[in-house]
Amino acid sequence: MTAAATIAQQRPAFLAGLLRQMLRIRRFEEKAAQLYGLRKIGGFCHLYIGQEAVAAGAIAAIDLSKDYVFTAYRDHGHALACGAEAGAVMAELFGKATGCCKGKGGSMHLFDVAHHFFGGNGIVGAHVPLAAGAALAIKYRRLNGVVLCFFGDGAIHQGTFHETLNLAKIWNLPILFICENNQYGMGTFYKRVSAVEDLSLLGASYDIPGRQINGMDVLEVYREVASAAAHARGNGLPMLLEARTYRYRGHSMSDPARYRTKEELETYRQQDPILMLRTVMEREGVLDQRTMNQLDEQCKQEVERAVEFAEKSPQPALEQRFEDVYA
Amino acid sequence: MTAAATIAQQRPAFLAGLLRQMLRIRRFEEKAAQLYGLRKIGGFCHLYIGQEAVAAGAIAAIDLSKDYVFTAYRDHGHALACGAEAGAVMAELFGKATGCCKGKGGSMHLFDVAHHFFGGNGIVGAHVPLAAGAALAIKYRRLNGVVLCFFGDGAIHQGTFHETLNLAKIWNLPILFICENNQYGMGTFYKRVSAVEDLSLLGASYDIPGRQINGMDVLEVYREVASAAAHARGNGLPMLLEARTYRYRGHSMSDPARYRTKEELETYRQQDPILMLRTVMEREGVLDQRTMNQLDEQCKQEVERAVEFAEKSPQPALEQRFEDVYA
Amino acid sequence: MPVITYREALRQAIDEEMERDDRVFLMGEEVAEYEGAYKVSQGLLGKYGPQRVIDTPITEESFTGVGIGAAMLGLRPVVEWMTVNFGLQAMDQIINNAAKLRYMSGGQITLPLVVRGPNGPAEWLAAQHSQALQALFAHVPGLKVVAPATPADAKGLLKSAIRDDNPVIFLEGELMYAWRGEVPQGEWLVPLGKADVKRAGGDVTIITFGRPLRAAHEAAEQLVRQGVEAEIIDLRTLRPLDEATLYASVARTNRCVVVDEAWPLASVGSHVAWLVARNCFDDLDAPVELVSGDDIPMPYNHALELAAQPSAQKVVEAVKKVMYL
Amino acid sequence: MPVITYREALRQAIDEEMERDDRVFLMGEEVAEYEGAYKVSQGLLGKYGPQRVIDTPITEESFTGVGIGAAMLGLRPVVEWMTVNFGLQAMDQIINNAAKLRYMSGGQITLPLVVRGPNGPAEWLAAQHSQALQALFAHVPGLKVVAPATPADAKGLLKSAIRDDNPVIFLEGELMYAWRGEVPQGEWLVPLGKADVKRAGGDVTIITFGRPLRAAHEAAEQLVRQGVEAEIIDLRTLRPLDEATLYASVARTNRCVVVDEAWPLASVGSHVAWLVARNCFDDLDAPVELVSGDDIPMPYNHALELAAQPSAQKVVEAVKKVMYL
Ligand SMILES: Cc1ncc(C[n+]2csc(CCOP(=O)(O)OP(=O)(O)O)c2C)c(N)n1
Ligand SMILES: Cc1ncc(C[n+]2csc(CCOP(=O)(O)OP(=O)(O)O)c2C)c(N)n1
Ligand SMILES: [Mg+2]
Ligand SMILES: [Mg+2]
Repeated sequence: MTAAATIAQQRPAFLAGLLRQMLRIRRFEEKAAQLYGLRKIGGFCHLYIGQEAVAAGAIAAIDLSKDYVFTAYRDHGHALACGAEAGAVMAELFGKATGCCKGKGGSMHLFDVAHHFFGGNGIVGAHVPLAAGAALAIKYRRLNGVVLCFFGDGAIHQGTFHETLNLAKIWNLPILFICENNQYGMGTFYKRVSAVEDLSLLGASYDIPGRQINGMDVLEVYREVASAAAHARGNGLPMLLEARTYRYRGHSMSDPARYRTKEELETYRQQDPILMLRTVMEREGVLDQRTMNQLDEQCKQEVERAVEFAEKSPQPALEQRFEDVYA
Repeated sequence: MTAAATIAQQRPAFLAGLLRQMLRIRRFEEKAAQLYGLRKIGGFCHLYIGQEAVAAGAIAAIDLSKDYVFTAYRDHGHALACGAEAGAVMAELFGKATGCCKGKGGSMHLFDVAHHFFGGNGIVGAHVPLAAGAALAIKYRRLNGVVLCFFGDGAIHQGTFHETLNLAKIWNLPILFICENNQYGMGTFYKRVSAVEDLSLLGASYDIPGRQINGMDVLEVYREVASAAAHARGNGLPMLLEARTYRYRGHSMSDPARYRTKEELETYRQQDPILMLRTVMEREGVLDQRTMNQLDEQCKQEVERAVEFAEKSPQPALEQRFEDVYA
Repeated sequence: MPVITYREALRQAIDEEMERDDRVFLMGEEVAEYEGAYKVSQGLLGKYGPQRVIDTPITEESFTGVGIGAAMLGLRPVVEWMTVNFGLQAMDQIINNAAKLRYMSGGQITLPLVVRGPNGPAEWLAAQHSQALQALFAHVPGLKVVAPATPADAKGLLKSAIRDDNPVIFLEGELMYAWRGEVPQGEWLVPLGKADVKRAGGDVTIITFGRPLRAAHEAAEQLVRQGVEAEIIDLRTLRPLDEATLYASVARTNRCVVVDEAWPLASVGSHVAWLVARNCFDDLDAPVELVSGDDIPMPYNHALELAAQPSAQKVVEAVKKVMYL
Repeated sequence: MPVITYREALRQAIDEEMERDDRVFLMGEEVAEYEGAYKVSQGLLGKYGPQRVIDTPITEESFTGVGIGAAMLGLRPVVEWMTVNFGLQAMDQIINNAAKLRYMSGGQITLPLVVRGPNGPAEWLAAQHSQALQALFAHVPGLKVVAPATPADAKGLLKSAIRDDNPVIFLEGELMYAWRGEVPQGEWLVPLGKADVKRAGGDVTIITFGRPLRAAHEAAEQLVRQGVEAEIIDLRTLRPLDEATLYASVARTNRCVVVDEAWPLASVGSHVAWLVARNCFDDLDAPVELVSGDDIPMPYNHALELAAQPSAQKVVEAVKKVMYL
């Protein structure tokens, strides 16, 4: 069989995998919103609905046996895409002892070190240098890995972005900076706080190539990240990708999102990442309604099981709060 | 008389003024070095020798009745060019009560608020947002002034640079960012720590035009700053100028500067800013050896008087250390 | 007197001072169009326009520095940190610039600046968003540090802070914004640097500030049932400290408990505890006790985070200890 | 035993640990080609090459974060801050990341990181360059904080810090780098978290750490002439504090003076003073005195800056006070 034929044969499974990942995240987030309403989850809870193609496409394009992922507080999707158990993530949102961080980290601070998911960070811009440090470690140990560093359109103005991109370039670090431009940093439309509209330009000061990509199109995200990762891996050529995307919900559960119109939201819903991939798959004849329903049902069931696990899990004992401060 | 004729008539005095300013700074710094050797001055003492054209040319191009100057710790030249009394600056270096900061600020933290010289700052990059704040105040009060913010090639990688340039652009602040690229940040050749060689490119991320200018040529500095200031004033169009220059001495008095060759230093001495202006003036027939000697003598005498003033001035009383903490 | 929230009291203070003095302006993330992450600035953009109510990008280090620079030229900025946790990105600006510029310039520079925002734990926010960071600011000469615990103090102290010619770090509390209380209308100034006796009592002095004032009051009520009358002193200003009020009280009660929700080591709480121990040495019948936050990052789990904070019960226990009950 | 400088002792520690464990590397401004602003890293680039001795641009916030990130993946970075004053730009990385990542991840992450550099006043450097900032770090759970006062401790503690699996803030002193003392060759470990009795005496306990240890020794010598034998305890580690050693001493001497060159309010010094006051309440014959730095930004003038710092004379006076002499 030719290589092309092999790829063609593998393509249906590959597409189904992406679809499943996005559906899984979507259903997880919808359930989290519900449970937040029921006060099972508290604090800030930043949903990823609408942006699923970015985490799903990008993380599918790397090899987590040697690669690493860092992101900010809107992190449920990235954790799941890295392979975190839905149950462990849901239990974490509940603050349970069985949560992936024993109920100590919560929604904004998910970690799954076994799957090379290194957070989850509540401080805007603060994880960007951490990701570069991971890339430095990879290079130091000659491990041939690459680091994906996700952050928002709001984070790009932080000093850490500037400092870290310069470091990444002068040290030739294997890292991809992926700006998830979902148009808003909290209530702020990104153009209001940026001197330039095309955020991918912000690599130029560091001689780091920048590309705008369609963050609603999981296949484009996959392709672009795969190619950039191949470039960065080994060669230590960092890159800046601006994934244009949108969050359907408010910034966090408490934000009514009055700063945007229904029409704007509707426009993006028309390009829904799940819908887009579904259309491609139907066109290619590798998805029918029944399979779609099955897939969706599986995801819903996975999330249901996760909720059940979280519900039934014990609270951490009060004395456990004194653990994990020091090694 | 035509405008052109007026300018032609004023030119000799104008050129002599620039020459005098540079000579004054040069002689002041040479004396400071001597006095440091005699332990009259202590701590860090960063000399401006070689860079005089930048402060002298730039500050001559603005109007300090409404404009403002901020710089870092290599600040003697800027303070003098803004009109600070040589005696008050020297006394400050001595730590005397008559110093421009009552002996509390010292070499790195000169201030002369009456002359709109707002420091002097010992923390690399930390004054950049302060300067933008001053520009905001000018705009807020509709005062039609402009702010010059000087900083080094080492400072340009700091996060504050990135954050502040973005702010300056989105708020249309009347500010010029002047990077004095003297090739080294302490012992570090600037190309070793910068992803790009042309630092004026670093304005592009903020849609701020950047220009490289010859920082050894006081007339070029004057012209460029005058034109950029006219642009920034009122219109609130910030600009980034990279003034290519060189420091003849080590980073501070304790640095033997082994990281560079004698040949490199010699190359720059050939383009000495004082020498360059002298050559222009001689070519235009507005300076002869005798006038030059006179000018130099005047500057030396001014510096001598400054030293005498500093020597004779009293130490601050010990209890004065408790003053000026709060207003 | 009208009963309003702590949030409204702050808003009144800013509004009145902006009305009174056009050098006063407000700057921070989401303060204008979004009307404040915690709605302190609601209505201000509409009233004063975008020149005086300024949205910033997420750049704490620089917009704090911009506030300092604007104050150097005589404006009177009120800089909002969405929470004080994020202000850690601006520590260099606060400690190396705001606290030092007047001194280093030999008094040439005056910095009429207020930096304010919610400090201390909220709920379910975990370690990075639930820190009571007052010690980091109170440690530093050149700053003033204020932490009001009631709506009336919030208004009166914020107005004084805005009129003060020094950099003032003004610490609010996310969980306090909805607290209600009587607040005088119009001109109402509470001086900086003055502690306040919030409850009179002769048996023990409880010294606190900020949100734990509630726990102290609850504790005092519980203690009444056991025949103990607690005096509660609210420091209100952490720098400069009003020491005289503390000593006068302890000289009468001979017992003292300090409550500070921060981590204990090198805290305002332990400092005040030492001050009392030293200056009331002959008056004290028991060691000064400190009720602090647990010496751990804040856990996310709600039960754990509550357990990690001062509570009425912990205050009662500490009082019993100093009373040998 | 060889007599070497504090600087050489630090260098030995780094060198030996780099030799022993290839996960250890050094990173900071001017550490490689310039061989260190204070020459601590002299010779290391030549020996280990640019992959393990890494020069950085002037970007404290990010290269500190890079160190944290590298430690997350199991390297053991030694990050140098040219001085701790500049580390204020990295406070967010230290407090929100280094101190919290292990806890927030429920113990998944281990951070074997050392951040080191000179802390405290040097000479003629004025307010921004002359700060003793230990309190800002010691306040924060999740960090360890070390401040050696002798060459032997410098080496032994730095080796232990590098081997420790937690983020350690390691505070040196510009004016101490040239201090000389006996230092064991090769394997020499001083455990973190253990105070050290640097001088035995039965009349008064002087507790200090870092550079003021010298003033304490001088004071002790002066006091001998007046018949007073001072015990000097060097804390060495500020977090976690070795309280037991302090209490055991004060139980014998019944008097205590704490010396800390930082500003007094919310300092390690006043915290330790309160701890002793509380836990030795029945033993103490006098209030615990604190000799601190003046509560002001550091002035440039040399006479003024000396006056603003703890001195042997100030320590003697404080001892006389607690002895009612
Ligand atoms: C340093 C800092 N400042 C402010 C905040 C509060 N905050 C949390 S999220 C956010 C907006 C970030 O927007 P963006 O980077 O676009 O990410 P998105 O929420 O769109 O995913 C802000 C201001 C914070 N967490 N950290
Ligand atoms: C934040 C910070 N980090 C480090 C230093 C130490 N330091 C002082 S000057 C300097 C080099 C700055 O170089 P550059 O900006 O090029 O200015 P130049 O000295 O050449 O005028 C360094 C690293 C400092 N003062 N502040
Ligand atoms: Mg966004
Ligand atoms: Mg330079």
